[in-house]
Amino acid sequence: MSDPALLRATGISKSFPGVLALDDVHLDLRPGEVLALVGENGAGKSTLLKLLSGIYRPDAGTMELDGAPMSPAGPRQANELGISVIHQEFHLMPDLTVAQNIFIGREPRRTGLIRDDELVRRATALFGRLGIPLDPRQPVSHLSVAGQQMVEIAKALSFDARVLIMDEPTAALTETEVATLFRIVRDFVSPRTGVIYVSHRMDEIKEISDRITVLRDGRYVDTLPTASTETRDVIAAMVGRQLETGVRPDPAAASDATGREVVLAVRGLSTRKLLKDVSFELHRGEILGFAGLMGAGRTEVARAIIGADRSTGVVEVRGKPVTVRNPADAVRHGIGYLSEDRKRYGLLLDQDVVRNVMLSSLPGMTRAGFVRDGDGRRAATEMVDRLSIRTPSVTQTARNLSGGNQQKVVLAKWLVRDCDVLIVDEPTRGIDVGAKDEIYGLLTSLAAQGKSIIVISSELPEVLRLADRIVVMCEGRVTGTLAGVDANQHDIMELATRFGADRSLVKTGDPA
Amino acid sequence: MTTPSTTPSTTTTGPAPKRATRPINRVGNRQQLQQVLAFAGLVVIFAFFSFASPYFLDWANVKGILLATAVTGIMALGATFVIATGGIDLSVGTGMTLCSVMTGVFLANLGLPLVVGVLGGLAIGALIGLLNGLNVSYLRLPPFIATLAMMMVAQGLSLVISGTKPIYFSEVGGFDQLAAGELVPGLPNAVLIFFVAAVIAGVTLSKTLTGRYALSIGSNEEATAISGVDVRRWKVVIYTVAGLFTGLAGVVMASRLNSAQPGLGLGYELEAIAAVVIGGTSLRGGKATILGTVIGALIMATLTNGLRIMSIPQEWQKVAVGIVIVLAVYADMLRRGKEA
Amino acid sequence: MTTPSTTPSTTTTGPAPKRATRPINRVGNRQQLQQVLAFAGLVVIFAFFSFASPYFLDWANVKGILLATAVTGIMALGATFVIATGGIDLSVGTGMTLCSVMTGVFLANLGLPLVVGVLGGLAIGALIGLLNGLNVSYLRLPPFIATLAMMMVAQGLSLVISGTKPIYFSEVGGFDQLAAGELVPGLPNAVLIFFVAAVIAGVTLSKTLTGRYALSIGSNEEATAISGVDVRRWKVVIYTVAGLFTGLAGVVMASRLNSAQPGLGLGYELEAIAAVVIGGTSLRGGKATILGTVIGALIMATLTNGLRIMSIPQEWQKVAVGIVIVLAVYADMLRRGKEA
Amino acid sequence: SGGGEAPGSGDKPYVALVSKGFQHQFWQAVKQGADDAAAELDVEVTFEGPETETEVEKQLTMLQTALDKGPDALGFAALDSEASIPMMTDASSRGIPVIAFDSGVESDVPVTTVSTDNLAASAEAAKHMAELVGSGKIAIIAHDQTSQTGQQRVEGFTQYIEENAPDIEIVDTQYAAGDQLKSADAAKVIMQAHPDLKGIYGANEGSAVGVVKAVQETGKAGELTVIGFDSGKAQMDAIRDGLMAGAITQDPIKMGYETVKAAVAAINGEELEPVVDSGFYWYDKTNIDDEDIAAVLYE
Ligand SMILES: Nc1ncnc2c1ncn2[C@@H]1O[C@H](COP(=O)(O)OP(=O)(O)OP(=O)(O)O)[C@@H](O)[C@H]1O
Ligand SMILES: Nc1ncnc2c1ncn2[C@@H]1O[C@H](COP(=O)(O)OP(=O)(O)OP(=O)(O)O)[C@@H](O)[C@H]1O
Ligand SMILES: [Mg+2]
Ligand SMILES: [Mg+2]
Repeated sequence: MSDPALLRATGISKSFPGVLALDDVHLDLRPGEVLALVGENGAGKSTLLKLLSGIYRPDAGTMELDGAPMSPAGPRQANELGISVIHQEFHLMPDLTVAQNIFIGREPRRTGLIRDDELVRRATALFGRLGIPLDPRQPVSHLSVAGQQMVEIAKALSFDARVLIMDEPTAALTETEVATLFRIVRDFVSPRTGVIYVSHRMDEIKEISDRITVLRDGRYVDTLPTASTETRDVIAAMVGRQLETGVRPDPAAASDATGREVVLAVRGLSTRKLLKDVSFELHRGEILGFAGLMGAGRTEVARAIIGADRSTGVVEVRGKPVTVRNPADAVRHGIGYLSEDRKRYGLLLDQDVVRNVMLSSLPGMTRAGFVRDGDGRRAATEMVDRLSIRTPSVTQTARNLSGGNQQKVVLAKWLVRDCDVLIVDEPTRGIDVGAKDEIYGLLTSLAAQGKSIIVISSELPEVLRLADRIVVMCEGRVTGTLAGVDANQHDIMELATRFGADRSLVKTGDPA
Repeated sequence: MTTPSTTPSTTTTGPAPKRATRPINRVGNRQQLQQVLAFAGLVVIFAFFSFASPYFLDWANVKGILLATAVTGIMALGATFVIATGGIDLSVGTGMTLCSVMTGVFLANLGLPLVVGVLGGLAIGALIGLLNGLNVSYLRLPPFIATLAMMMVAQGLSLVISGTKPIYFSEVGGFDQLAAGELVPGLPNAVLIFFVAAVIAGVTLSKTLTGRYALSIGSNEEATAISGVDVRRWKVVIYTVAGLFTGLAGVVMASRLNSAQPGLGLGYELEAIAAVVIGGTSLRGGKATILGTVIGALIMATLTNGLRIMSIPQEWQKVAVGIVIVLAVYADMLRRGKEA
Repeated sequence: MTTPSTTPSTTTTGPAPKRATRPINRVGNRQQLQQVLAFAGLVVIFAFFSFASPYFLDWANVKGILLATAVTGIMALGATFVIATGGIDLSVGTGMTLCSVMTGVFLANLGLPLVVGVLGGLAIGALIGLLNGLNVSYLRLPPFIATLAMMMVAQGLSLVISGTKPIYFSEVGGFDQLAAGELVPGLPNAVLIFFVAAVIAGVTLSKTLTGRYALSIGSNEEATAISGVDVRRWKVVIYTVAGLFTGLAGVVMASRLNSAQPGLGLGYELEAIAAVVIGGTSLRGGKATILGTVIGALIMATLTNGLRIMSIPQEWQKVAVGIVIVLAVYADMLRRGKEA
Repeated sequence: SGGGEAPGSGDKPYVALVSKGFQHQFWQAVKQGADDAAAELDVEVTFEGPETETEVEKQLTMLQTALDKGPDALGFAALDSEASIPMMTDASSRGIPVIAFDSGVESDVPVTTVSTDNLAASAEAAKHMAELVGSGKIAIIAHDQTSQTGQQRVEGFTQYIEENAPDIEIVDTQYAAGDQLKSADAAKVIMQAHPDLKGIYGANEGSAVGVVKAVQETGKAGELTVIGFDSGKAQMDAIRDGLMAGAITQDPIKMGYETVKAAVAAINGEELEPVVDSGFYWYDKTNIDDEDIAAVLYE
């Protein structure tokens, strides 16, 4: 194993005010391999990748590319060295078009003027090559999170890169896009290139990677060959102990909720853009899963229910039709919504954990009109404990948390608010395996206490694991409802691809 | 509204494994230290002028500075709320004038009792804010446009209502004492009112829903809305609160001049906004402190006063103020660390 | 800078399976339609005044409107770039004055050739912009503060340099023809210059790196930086470009008045920014159109002119302008759909 | 003036006045005089002016619009006479007679000029100041550094003191935009920096009232000689209460009246004197209620 590594980092340390994010970490990427980088939320994965891509400078340690020392002064220089990065957080300009975003900084010009036609042509060619169905002329602000993720992927692949670094690229994707991505990755890997791949989805790592580097708590733990390592051992290395995950609760234990009171009924919900006549019922104590491909309209259903978007149709809460003009009305009726886009719809990035956690519950945390910050701090502290949010203190600014921990903060906000109906859209996006299990447990116990939960998720195992019943959508319509106990991935994919006669979306991957 | 339970009633099936976080220093203390240090720029400016002119550190002069700060300062307090939401309020200057004029109408023309007149002036301010708020949240106009329009309308109405003549309060007994009297001996009431208003504004910003939501909206309006806050309604409340301060500024102004001057007011909005921004409040919203605004207003007034007392020629005063503002804000940013 | 590789050279093992793309809507066409419709507000205002006053649609009057638009319009063109980045430029008004004064110094006092003096005026504008840009990007000052300071410094320097007296160009042959002459018969050069400047600004905004990066920075500064654009350097470029327009406005102003008036300028910045915002450019940055700015500037000038020509009393004019601005912008937003 | 129907549309002759200002009481008094004349002579009058006396370009735009309305005569108080030459030419080419008021226009277009001599008026203020303080330090609070009136009112005053009162020193001149509050703050600062100050001259209404305010707020009433300019209720009250020694007033009402009167005469093709002096007056406690003085004062 002494061949020169394509990319090597040795003895890397990096600290932020209040946090030692990386402590003497190493990593080496061999030519022609896909190296997975795993670790719990806040373990330091993104920080390491940001060091490799020149966004941060290490406090200590060296980095080498092809045996030559490198220290990229900035992202641009990293690109020039042949390192292309897809960051966990999107770095897109919402007002610019897809094509403009992809080629920012590399605009083709003639006599000083940018040739937008050429830009679109190149983007179209790139999308064609990668098999990504996006309109290059569309402003990025019109895209869903998944769409934005695809733009980031396309952008990273538009460089002549030797090292492709991907920080949780699939967190926002459904299985179909994941399949597309894996095909892209396999196409990319050649004897002169390599990929560093970060994900919390163990099955993906199993499928795509050659070796796995494990970080724990900012420290290097081990590097394991994928083929000869059990997933449970990887997880054990990550969390430092054995953990049972991915086990579906005993079907018998899942009580049948359909007989109980209907707390939320949606009838004939339609939007101008996408939804057509969506109807379903949610029972007391039930977890209702929503599955579908990217753009199927699951998020739109949620947004329509809570009044974030205009829609027609009837929403009934406990049998009574209600008018929900905005999310405030929805919360008043006991319906909370956790968005899939935590940065845009979830977090106050510049405010601390306490203020984020308090946001939905502020009116209840006042006395005589004055906010009782003590309540907030207590709630936040409890949540940090309960959800294992890794932060130096509850007064840490949300922006400085790792992606997964940010997601936990958003979840904490809704747990504190304690709604009767909770709609969670991709609730475990970016959350590590261990914590995911804790959150599953949490949601299940919430349901057991009589709360009703809608889980929208692109991870079929997640839906299958959690849901009592599963609503499957395609192109804005409900194409079927399955009972959780006897649903399987195949049935769901079947329904999720039941397109109208007028259009068809060619499947690219085999939904595992 | 369902009453939110403060402690979530969910229970996990077992205690989550504790994970070590590694705190290096406590963030809380640092913030407190900052608030104390925020005076630094002001202190340096003060120290400089004290050396430069023997007359500067006289109590009479300091009182003069405080008095000069009062009206703009009160306006700046209100503007802080709007700026906290990421908006801007250009109507504070001429809005203040309209409130002066209406106070004049209530007291001098209609002969209403003092209290009623003063409350009337405040109410007009609130009304101006209300209209701004409605335009911003329900018509979804950009705050710049909504308040620019209000700035013009208020200016015009001041002239129309007053018949382009000052309204004098000479006949209204005691009105001038509102600003000039000294409840606290040695301290003009106008200054006292400013300080009290600042305390109220500070508590409102940091301890009430109005302030919290203002900061949240400024931080991330969409996220705040999705979190179940009725953003539109709260924006109306926030602009109305800001308007109340405009009204108070108008009343204090009228009392200090013992007249309502309908032609005044234009340009005060920039001064007020400058005070807010110099105080460290970000025009992008989400970050605001009342203490900062007070200091910002004091810095502006102290600079003008100090340069005048040094008899710097008028034309050079502007140049000096410009340069000092750059330096003061830059120093302040260095001190706070490169957050920018 | 390395030359960007035009074709990404990663290789695929075969043609990717085609998928039907699902364009949600065609953005291109809609934008074009919008640009045409953007005139609507202006057209309605124009139509109204044509009915209301027999003098309004006179070519002399229309020329007057265009002439009144020219200087503020040119300033607004520059301000559009800064606003596109999410910044603000308060120094355009007095900066313009400083450029006038310096043009006066070059031409009237130093007797330099006409071309040199005019280029000198532009250069001073660029210098003002450059300093703004450096303060904003390298000192990381908030644009509001940096340009507020520059506004004061420029105002002070105008007075200092001119000795607080106007500088007259009476001795400088042909300078007044720069604005008053009519290369195109019937159309004063000032208007022609404005239109040419608008075209240049339009191309710069939509077709050059300066414009593209301005929009990109306004859209998401951090992402733009991470994408490898040297944001600091480009900001300096953008502010400098904006300064060039300020310089041009100063030269045109000087030529129109055949004198450099050092006391002028304050307040023009608000008018310029208002024109930009009325034109649909967002103060948050990322969205900007030059056509919108031109229309915004025309709307402001037309309103003022129309109300004057209808002999609406001056105090009511303000009220009317305020209300019409609210209506015009609201109507414009309705037309564009509820993006807000 | 103003009013519902568009001027010029009726059969009455229409006179457009473009002044240097609008909101100031001085200009409002000019307007009042013009309105009086309009009623008396049965003509239509409009009155407009920019917000501050520095806005040369705004004034030209107003003038342009006024010309486009096709008035029968135009009254114009130029902020900058050089800059308005092309407009004057334009007016004369359209055959519209121009009456200059307040200050002259260096052009032979105006058929007459109705004005006050600001230099002489401020020298008169200086004369009274010199008489009242005798010797020592005085200061000036003026409204505007760049406008003609602003400059002349300081210049006339300063010149007189320099030439005729060698024992008096003008220690500071500050400008505060005619804003009463800012003038008061500026005056207080000067008093602070010069504790032995003996007098302050406020060069227009806002400045003068601000100075009075400063004297009141510092409790130095009676210790300082305050001399003002223009009238207005606050200034008149201050004079009656002894806070202000006296002030110069011009006769803006007469100015407005004479301007319109001259305009009507010009419309009728009558010959006009090249200059109509609208005069200025010194008033103080002793003569403020005299009939002829009271007539030129305005509240
Ligand atoms: N800019 C910053 N300021 C302060 N702390 C930071 C900053 N960036 C990261 N951290 C901290 O460094 C630690 C490592 O963060 P990092 O983002 O690398 O984690 P991660 O492994 O990517 O986690 P996740 O799986 O949740 O994305 C975390 O505790 C985080 O709070
Ligand atoms: N904020 C938005 N603005 C404009 N279009 C949007 C927005 N959000 C989603 N869309 C579009 O609406 C369609 C429906 O997306 P939606 O998010 O509801 O689907 P989904 O089933 O939740 O899938 P996913 O979230 O995985 O993309 C998509 O084509 C998406 O591009
Ligand atoms: Mg991460
Ligand atoms: Mg979704």
